[in-house]
Order: sequence, then C-alpha cells, then structure tokens
Amino acid sequence: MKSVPLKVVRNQEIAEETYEMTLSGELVQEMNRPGTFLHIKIPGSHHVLRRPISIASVNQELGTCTLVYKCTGEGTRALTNVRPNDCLQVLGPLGGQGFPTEEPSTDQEVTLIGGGVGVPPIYFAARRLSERNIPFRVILGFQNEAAVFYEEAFKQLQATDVTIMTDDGSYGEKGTVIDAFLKHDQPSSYIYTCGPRGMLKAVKAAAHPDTRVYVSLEEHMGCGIGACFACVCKTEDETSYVKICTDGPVFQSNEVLL
Amino acid sequence: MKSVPLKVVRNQEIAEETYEMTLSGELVQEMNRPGTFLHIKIPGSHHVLRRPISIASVNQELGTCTLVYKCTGEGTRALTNVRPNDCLQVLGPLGGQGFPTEEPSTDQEVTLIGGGVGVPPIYFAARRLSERNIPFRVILGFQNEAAVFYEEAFKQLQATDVTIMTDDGSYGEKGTVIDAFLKHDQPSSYIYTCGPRGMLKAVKAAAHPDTRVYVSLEEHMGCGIGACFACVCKTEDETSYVKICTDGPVFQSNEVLL
Amino acid sequence: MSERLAVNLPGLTMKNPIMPASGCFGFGREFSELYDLSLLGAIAIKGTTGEQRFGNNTPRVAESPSGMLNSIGLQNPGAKSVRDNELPFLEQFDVPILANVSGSSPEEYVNVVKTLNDASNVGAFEVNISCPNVKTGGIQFGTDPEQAAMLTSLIKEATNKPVYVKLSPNVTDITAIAKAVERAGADGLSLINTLIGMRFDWRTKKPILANEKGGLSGPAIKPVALRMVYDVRQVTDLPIIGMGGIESAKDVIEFLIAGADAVAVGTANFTNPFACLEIIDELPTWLDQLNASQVSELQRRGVVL
Amino acid sequence: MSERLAVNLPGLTMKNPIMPASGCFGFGREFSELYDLSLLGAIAIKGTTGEQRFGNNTPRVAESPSGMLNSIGLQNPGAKSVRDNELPFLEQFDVPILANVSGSSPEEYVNVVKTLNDASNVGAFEVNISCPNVKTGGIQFGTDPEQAAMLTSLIKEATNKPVYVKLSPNVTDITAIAKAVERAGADGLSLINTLIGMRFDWRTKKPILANEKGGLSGPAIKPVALRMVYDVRQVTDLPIIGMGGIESAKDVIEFLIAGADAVAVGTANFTNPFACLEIIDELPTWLDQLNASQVSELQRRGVVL
Ligand SMILES: Cc1cc2nc3c(=O)[nH]c(=O)nc-3n(C[C@H](O)[C@H](O)[C@H](O)COP(=O)(O)OP(=O)(O)OC[C@H]3O[C@@H](n4cnc5c(N)ncnc54)[C@H](O)[C@@H]3O)c2cc1C
Ligand SMILES: Cc1cc2nc3c(=O)[nH]c(=O)nc-3n(C[C@H](O)[C@H](O)[C@H](O)COP(=O)(O)OP(=O)(O)OC[C@H]3O[C@@H](n4cnc5c(N)ncnc54)[C@H](O)[C@@H]3O)c2cc1C
Ligand SMILES: Cc1cc2nc3c(=O)[nH]c(=O)nc-3n(C[C@H](O)[C@H](O)[C@H](O)COP(=O)(O)O)c2cc1C
Ligand SMILES: Cc1cc2nc3c(=O)[nH]c(=O)nc-3n(C[C@H](O)[C@H](O)[C@H](O)COP(=O)(O)O)c2cc1C
Ligand code: FES
Ligand code: FES
Repeated sequence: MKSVPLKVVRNQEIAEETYEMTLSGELVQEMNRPGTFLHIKIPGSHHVLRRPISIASVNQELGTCTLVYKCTGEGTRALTNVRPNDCLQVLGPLGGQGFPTEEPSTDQEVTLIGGGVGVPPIYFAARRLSERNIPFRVILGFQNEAAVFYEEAFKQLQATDVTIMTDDGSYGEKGTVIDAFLKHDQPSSYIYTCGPRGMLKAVKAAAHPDTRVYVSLEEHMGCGIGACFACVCKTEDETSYVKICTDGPVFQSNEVLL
Repeated sequence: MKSVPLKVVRNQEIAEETYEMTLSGELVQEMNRPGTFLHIKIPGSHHVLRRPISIASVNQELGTCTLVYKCTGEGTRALTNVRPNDCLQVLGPLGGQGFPTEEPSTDQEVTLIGGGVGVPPIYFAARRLSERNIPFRVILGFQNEAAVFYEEAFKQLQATDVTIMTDDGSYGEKGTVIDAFLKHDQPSSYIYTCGPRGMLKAVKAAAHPDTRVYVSLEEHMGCGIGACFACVCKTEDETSYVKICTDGPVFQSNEVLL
Repeated sequence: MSERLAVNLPGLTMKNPIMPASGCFGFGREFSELYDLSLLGAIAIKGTTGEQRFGNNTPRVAESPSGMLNSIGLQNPGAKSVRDNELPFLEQFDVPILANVSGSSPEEYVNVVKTLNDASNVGAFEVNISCPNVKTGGIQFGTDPEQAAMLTSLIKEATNKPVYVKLSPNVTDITAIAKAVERAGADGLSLINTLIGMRFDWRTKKPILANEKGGLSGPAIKPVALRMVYDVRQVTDLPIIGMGGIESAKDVIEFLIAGADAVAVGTANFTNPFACLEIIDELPTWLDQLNASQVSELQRRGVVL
Repeated sequence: MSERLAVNLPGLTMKNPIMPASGCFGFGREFSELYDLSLLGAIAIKGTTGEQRFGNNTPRVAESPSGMLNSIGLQNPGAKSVRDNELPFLEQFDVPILANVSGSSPEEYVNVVKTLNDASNVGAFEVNISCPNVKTGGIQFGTDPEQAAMLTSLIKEATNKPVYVKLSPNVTDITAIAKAVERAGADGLSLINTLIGMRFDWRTKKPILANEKGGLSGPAIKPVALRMVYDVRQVTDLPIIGMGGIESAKDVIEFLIAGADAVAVGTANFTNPFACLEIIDELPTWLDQLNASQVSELQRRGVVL
C-alpha cells in the first residue's frame, strides 16, 4: 500500500455516465487481488475525501490498471475531466480481503453476479478465474441498455454463460439478476457478487446453503486504511463491527449483516 | 463588461515568479483603456474570489490580450498551472477610470513609473502614448535582477529613456524609483504610476506641483464591479470613499488618500 | 417565466425562490448592467443604517478554502439616501425588495424602518441582528434571545410591513433566538449570517483584515447553514429564507429540503456574477429530476414538525 | 530531527509541534505501516470511553466544499482494551500520547482517566467536552462553563498527569468556557472540535448521514478555528493545541501566529495520509522564510495579552 501519483493513459465514456480509466505506474505491480480498490484523490482542491474505486483489471506487461466508474456525484464528475498524461494521487491497493479466486478448483463452478458499477471487481475476478481455468457463469444487471458495459469482455474470458438483465428490458432480458439466477437450477460452489446492498441481500437469500457466497460491500469512507471507523458494517450476529476498507471489502455473506 | 471564457494562448515565466499570460477571445475587442483590469476566476473550485489583474497589452489584430502576474499566493500559484488551450472565466474589462493616455499632447512629456507588478498597466499606457507619438520616460523599480521584466519592450516603444532601479543594485542602478525620479530635474506634464502604496505616496510627494499625477491603486476585491464595498479608498479630504474597482483603479493623486 | 418556480412569502411575491443576499448585490445598480433584475425572485439590499456609514479600514475581504471573510462594516449611504436615491432606481424592475436594516441601537433600527417604510417597492424588512463587523450593535442583539425579542417587537410596532429577522450562527442555540423573535412577532426568519473568522498573513504575522476579524461566507459554511435551517424548521412554522454557501440549483434544493421556503445567494455573486440567473435557469430541470411540478412541493419535505 | 522544531507542553515533550488529531489516526496502527510514528510530535489517540462503543449507523461521513462531516459516534474498544491492546503497541515508538477521553457522565470520564492513567506513554489527557456525535454527554459539558469546570476539576482530581480540555466551537462565547476550565485547573486547551453541520441527499430528500447531523472539519473551518484560538489566547496563558483545517506547514504557521503552541492535523490525514510527515518536513523552510531559528519564536506573536 502506497500513496503515489499514477499517470492517466485513457479516460473515456463506455456507457451512459460510465467511464473507463486506465492508469499506469509502478504501483500497478502491487495490484493483484480482485476486489481490492484504490483510494483516489479528486483533482481540484476542495474535495477532502478520496473516492474508493475497485480495480477492474490490470495488465502487468503494460504496467497499467483499469477502473470503471460511474459519474454519480461531484467527485466522479471531476474525474471525468481528467485527461491523458494528467496524474492522479492514488492510495492503494486497499482492502484486506478480496474475492478468493485461488480457492475454487477446476471442477467447481463460480457464479459471478454484478449490478451496475458493481461489475468492475467481478470482471477482475473473472479474469483470474479464467487464467486458472475455473468455469464461471456471469449474470450482470443494469438499469437499461445505455448503462450496459463489459458484456463482450466477459464473453472473451470464455464464461460458460453471460446473461444481461435490464430493469426496463431494453437490453438482454427484463428483470433483476435474481430472476436470472433463479432460472438456473444447478447451484454453483461459489458466488462472487458486487452491487447495491439490496441486490447482495437478495443473492444471499436466493443462494443454495452449500454455496459459498462472497459479497463486496460499499460504504462511505474516510481514511480507507482502517483508522477512522467510517466504513463499518455490523457482523451478522450484530455483536460487533467489521471495517469494510481493511476487513473487506469482500466478505463471506454470513460474516456481515446486509 | 462581460463574463466569458477566454482561451489561454501562452502562459510562461518571464522573470522570477513572474508570468506572462496571453488570452484570446472576443472580449479582447472591448479592452482598450490602459489601467483597466480583468477579474479572473481561478480554476479549481475552492477559490470563491476572483483575482484582479491589469491588462498589460492587447493585440486587436490577433484578438489577444496579455497579462503579467506575480505568483504571490494560492490563486496566482494556481494560475501558473494553466496550460495553452485551457479556458479561464474572465469578467471584464473592469475599471471606470484608466490612465488618460488621450490627454497629453505631443509637446508634453509623460513620466511612467512602475514598481514590480505595477509595471504591466504602465506598459499598456506606454503603448498608447507611443501610438500617439507622445514623448515619455520610463522608470521601473524591481527587487533584484531576477525580477526585472519588460525593459526591452519599453525600449522598443521608443521611450525617451528607460531607467531600471533595483533594491539591491543587482541590475540597473541601486535604489528606488524615487531616487531615479529626483535625478531628472525637468518636471513632466504627467506622471502615470503604479506600484506599492508606499511608492505611490513617495511619487506624489516628489512630483512637481504642476505635474498631473495619476496613480493606479490596488486593493483586495470582492465583486470587482462596485457592489460590495470591499475595495474602497478614502478621498484625500477623508470625507468620503471611492471604490477602486469602478471609480478607479486609476485616480488623480489628489483625489485619494494614499 | 415559469409558474412552477413561484413562491409566496409574507410581503414578497416571488417569481422564484432566489434572491441575492444582502451586502453582496449593493442596491442592484451594478448587477442591473449585467442582467434584468426583474428576473429575480426578490432583492435583499445592502444593510442600511440611520446615518451614512463609512465602514472599516481595508483590506475588507480575505479568502479561505471555499469561503471568504468580509469586514465591510456596513458601509452604506444611510436610510434617507437609500430611500431617495436607491429605492427609486429599483422601481423600474418588477421585483420586490427586502430592505436589510442595521443599527447600533434599537432607536436606530426603528428609525431606518420608519424612513424606508413608505417606499412602495419595499415588500418587507430584514432585520440584521447578526452583523459581526460593527463594534456596537448588530451582533449582541443576535446572541441574546431577550434582546432579539425586544428589538423585534419595537420594529414590529414601527411598521405594518412583514419583518424577517436575520439570525446569527455564532450562538450555542439558534433555535432559542428563533423562538424568541417568533414570540415577539417576527413574520419570517433569514438564516444564516456569517460565521466569525480570521486569517493571518504569514509575511506580516498580522491578521489579513484591517478589522482583524470578519464574517465567513461561501460554500465552506453550507453544512452549518443547512443544519441551522433544519434545526430552526423543527421549532417554528415561520417562513425561512435560507442562505450560506449557495452556488447552484442543487444547493437550493438542499436548502429547500432542509426546511427553507426561499433562499438567498451571497458570495456566489462574486465568484460568478450571473450566479442567481443561472440558478433560476437550472431550477426547472431539477424539479423535473425530482418529479416536482412546483417548488412548493419541495418545501418542508424533510421536516419532522 | 531538527532541534528547531521542538516544543514543550505540559506532559508532552514534542520533537515538533505536529500531532495527528484525535479520531483521524485511530490508535496509530494503520499509519505506522505508512511511516515511522516516532517522527511525530505527539499522537492524539481516538476518543476513548469507559466501555466499548459501536457508534452510529452508516453513512458516517459526508463531504462538503473543503470539508467533511463525520458522525462516527465515538466507536472505540473501551478504556481497558485501549490500555491493554492499543497503548502497548504504541510503546515501540518514541512519541508521547495524548489520550482523548469521552463519556456520557462525569463518572465515565473519570473512570477512563483512571484506567489509562498508569500507561507510561500517556503524557497527558485531552478531555473531549465537545463531541457533537453522541446523544448523551459530550457536548453539553462543552457549552456550559459551569459543567465544563465541574468536569475538569473531577478529572484533575483523578490524575496527576496534565489535562487538556478540548473545546467546542458551537458556542456563543468560547472564551467563557476557556476561562472556566482554566479556573478549574486545566493545564492546557485543545481547540477546536468540529462545527455541527448537515448535508442532504437530493435524490432521497434525506440527510446523508444516518445520524442526520455530523461534525464539520477540514479547511472549511480553518478561519473559525483561527479566530477561536486567537480569542482564547487573549484571555489565557494556558498552552493551546490549535486545530481545524490544517493541511500544510503554512497553515501551521498561521495557527502559531494566532496563538497556538502546537497543532493537531485531522481531516488532512484522509486527503493525504502523509500529511503530518510532509508538514514536519516543510516546517524548517518556513522558519527560514520567517527568519525564525526556532518554532518557539513564532508562538504567541500576534498576541495582545
Ligand atoms: C470498496 C469500494 C469500491 C468501489 N468501486 C467502485 C467502482 O469500481 N466503480 C464505481 O463507479 N463506484 C465504485 N464505488 C462507489 C464509489 O466509491 C462512489 O460512487 C463514489 O465515491 C461517489 O463519489 P461521487 O463524488 O460521485 O459522489 P458524491 O456524492 O459527491 O460523494 C460524496 C462522498 O460520499 C461518498 N460516496 C457517495 N456514494 C458512495 C458509494 N456508493 N460508496 C462509497 N462512497 C460513496 C464519496 O466517496 C464521497 O466521500 C466503490 C465503493 C467502495 C466502497
Ligand atoms: C486593479 C488591480 C490590478 C492588478 N494588476 C496586477 C497585475 O497586473 N499583475 C499582478 O501580478 N498583480 C496585479 N494585481 C494584484 C493581484 O490582484 C494580486 O497579486 C493577487 O490578487 C494576489 O492573489 P494570490 O492568489 O496570489 O494571493 P492570495 O494571498 O492567495 O489572495 C487572497 C486574496 O487576497 C487578494 N489579494 C492579495 N493580494 C492582493 C493585492 N496586492 N491586490 C489585490 N488583491 C490582493 C486576492 O485577490 C484574494 O482575494 C492587481 C490588483 C488590482 C486591484
Ligand atoms: C461582502 C458581504 C457583505 C455582507 N453584508 C451584509 C449586510 O449588509 N447585511 C446582512 O444582513 N448580511 C450581510 N452579509 C451576509 C450575507 O447576506 C449572507 O448572510 C452570508 O454571506 C451567507 O451567505 P453566502 O454564503 O451565500 O454569502 C454580507 C456578506 C458578504 C460576503
Ligand atoms: C472522523 C473524525 C473523527 C473524530 N473523532 C474525534 C474524537 O474521537 N475525539 C475528539 O476529541 N475529536 C474527534 N474529532 C475531531 C478532530 O480531532 C478535530 O478536532 C477536528 O476534526 C478539526 O480538525 P481538522 O479540521 O484538522 O479535522 C474527529 C474528527 C473526525 C474528522
Ligand atoms: S474508511 Fe476509515 S476505517 Fe474504513
Ligand atoms: S470589489 Fe466590490 S465594490 Fe469594488
């Protein structure tokens, strides 16, 4: 974990209000766990809080990493104005626990479920699984056709299946990722999922009891390194808290209260 | 007076911590009075106040104006990072009264006295006088050699004389602009001066009673357009105030209490 | 002019909820050269005192991150001159005036109100009991509920026009002052005025402002302003003109949600002289996004009353 | 390590005037992975209560221009665990600890102080009478001079270590509280804690923070903090630890000029986790520019006392 400037290589819109940004620098060498994230200083001096963004993929040959972020507020809006060759102050990689892509064996299947900008860390996990030849299926949910991204990217990773769901049915099938999930009756050994809290909850509820479900959580963050207690989440038994930034952001679904 | 974006054409250091910036845009057409200024929004959102900077010259053929500013604080520091093709939000031209370069006749002489970053509006005045073939002498004061700028530019305008004074004698002559001024015994019809308040005071005191002395004043500004009462200066009789942004920034020296 | 934006407050029939804040817009002359003042919801004019005031020494403004300090010190030409020279100028515009009133003594406040009372375009008074920049008067009326109430009743007796009291944020409990002035007859509340602050010049090792202290305004104070609007909204039904750091239509929405009925825009006029106009232009789009047909649908939403 | 930066405060022999502010640095573990904590002047640890606390619901932070709101709600493992698990960890570093103490009742404060009293690296206590984020206790001690004094004397009786009282800025007159706790025996003052603020989410029309209100910190509050340090400096000779929006060595100079003897850096640790270290590195250059051979030459300069 370091705080260093990374150079912007590319920053472009890939879906409605959704941007893909590629960064280069030595720090990339330390980025290797899907589910971990970068804490990015927003250029322009009035933002005191950094923004946590998941690593969506890394290319160690080129020394680059790629992020996908949605423009939802002032900070991410400012990020869209960043240009190639600008530098971003990046703290990371952060997160004590990512998706355990080293766990599944080739005779097990992983179901990857991503909602909206929960898709990027899922994609990084898919790359790792694909490298290890672990079979995986992908279910992605988006608001509408304009919001869809990375369908092709997942297909190129030889996913067993890639299902796209949209809220309004304007692309893929109409419905939620849960609808798609329930249609498939073969329970997989693992589920890796990231998306809105309600979706994670529904995935947890719908999963077969034998499936190990890993959820990646989001919360407003201060420090990003475990010092400020901003990003806590209750444990499932409600007797204690975990810190999403350092204990997570990925948790086994029975560790936390969703 | 308008508030519009102007495009940055050039922005480079021309003396120690002193930058010359050229801007282009239609607004330049309205810039024609030496002594008037632009109220510039500092890029980067945490600055709520604009910065007043004098117009140092305009080139109507190219549609450009040039400013010279010293990096003295956070806002001007941010300005140094502006790059060609960036846009700056500019309100202007501002100022109700500039140097009256249309007043002198060709048989009169004008003495131009500038101190530090008081030089730019003096230079704009010199260009106008030169166009009208009014004879003028120039005395410029700087801290030291590294701070000197525009000596050559004034010479090219066929100034009768260009004297450079430095506080430490590292360039030109050692001493103040007043020292240089007092050496010249022929009083001129006009003095146009801009610089630190103490210098203006000394020029006023040293000037021959028949000389019309015009001083350009600086003050911290809010609105720049006369609405907020931030930039006032007492009248010489202390019975009332003038607003530097709209009644000035140039005043006849007996109008204001220096 | 969209009907959707209209807001009716005591004495102020506003085309939209936006007015420039007192002290940041002079008496409108300068801004009238930039745009048509009739487009504004109302105008809060510069704080007016009994006699002409020259204000404090300069520098009178300093900057801070996302904010500024001012210590203008109520420079103004005095109530008579405002009545005879400034208000008539504003009559050409179809916009109600909120006359901001200051003074060193209750008598002076009353005197200003009486002097301006007959100006037909003055829709209401805004009593500044919170100016941090004058030595006597002003702020002590704003920090003591009893004094605030006393001043309010005196002014209410002096005019038949609605009276808004402008509260100071530099207090332990702003709701106590709000309740006190409500009981004393206030028709509305304006909040907040500036927070007292200071900056120092590292070169001279002295305060930057000649007056040492000044009032902090701008986006920096927005969360404090929102909190106070919200707190005051919980204890009163009076109309609230919210202000403090408003720069955009989104900020306006935030103040409406917090409990304001209309808003004032101060410092943003310096950052962008067209701020009020741009906010008014953008408001309809925000209403659309919020599925609100009228501004009034957004007022007092988050309110627990 | 330059002797020029050394600062001596009661209980805190500091290599330099910089300490991370309470709540923004945990108990040092995380930052110790970024740099050597022995480089710091001191460390103010996270506010500690009698028993373990879980704090408020999330979201616990929100952003505002040049600032942030937090409503952590004093989550901490409780005094015993701090004594047994956190303070021993910090012993490996050559840096004095300022133990920040909170509670809902005077008894709880006293209990925390007694529990932590024997930890050898605790140089002094910082009594937080100003936390805006807990329902009971905390802030009412900070808004009433008598309560503040009462609490201070109780704590003074419970320990022989120096006691700093951390004041709330959410008061009409901070100097009254400062004088009261001085009379009650405080050895020093810390100021300021956060200003109470709020933000709203335009989409949900609800407060962003689960706890609704939170404490505003960061550069936005710097002018308010400087003003309060200056005001308090005029009425007391006690050492002052100044804080509120410090991001740079230049900010530190401003606080020293205003009247602080040392400073704490809070929010800036989030913006830049190396903030404290970079400030310490830059200070000597600033001393050069100011022709000061020692930090002490800059202390209490602008002071009128
Ligand atoms: C571990 C982690 C990984 C993430 N990965 C991605 C990703 O790959 N792509 C992506 O688009 N988004 C991701 N997010 C969400 C992303 O951090 C927020 O969308 C972003 O911070 C919003 O900032 P803003 O400036 O647009 O919003 P603003 O509303 O202006 O932000 C204000 C404050 O609230 C915080 N905030 C607002 N929404 C969220 C949120 N949903 N989660 C956390 N903080 C929030 C901001 O960080 C900031 O501190 C991730 C969040 C976490 C915690
Ligand atoms: C009419 C006019 C014309 C000017 N022309 C020039 C010029 O051509 N070249 C040039 O280098 N400078 C000029 N100045 C001075 C210039 O405005 C200041 O140097 C600049 O505003 C300082 O900003 P900063 O961000 O560097 O300093 P900061 O200290 O960060 O500024 C903080 C605040 O103080 C104000 N301020 C600080 N110093 C001054 C000052 N000397 N005058 C006015 N406001 C100040 C700033 O505008 C800002 O509001 C002019 C000033 C005026 C009033
Ligand atoms: C330069 C300046 C002058 C002001 N003068 C007055 C005044 O005369 N009367 C008054 O009630 N408020 C005055 N104020 C306070 C504003 O009306 C407003 O309450 C405050 O600035 C907060 O709003 P803002 O953050 O949008 O500026 C003044 C503010 C500024 C910045
Ligand atoms: C996330 C967070 C947690 C805090 N927790 C505490 C605390 O436990 N005890 C305390 O006295 N102050 C606490 N504070 C206040 C800071 O110590 C400091 O007084 C305040 O943030 C102002 O400084 P800053 O602007 O540099 O952050 C906290 C501040 C923040 C931002
Ligand atoms: S963000 Fe600070 S503890 Fe997680
Ligand atoms: S800057 Fe506002 S009146 Fe001159």
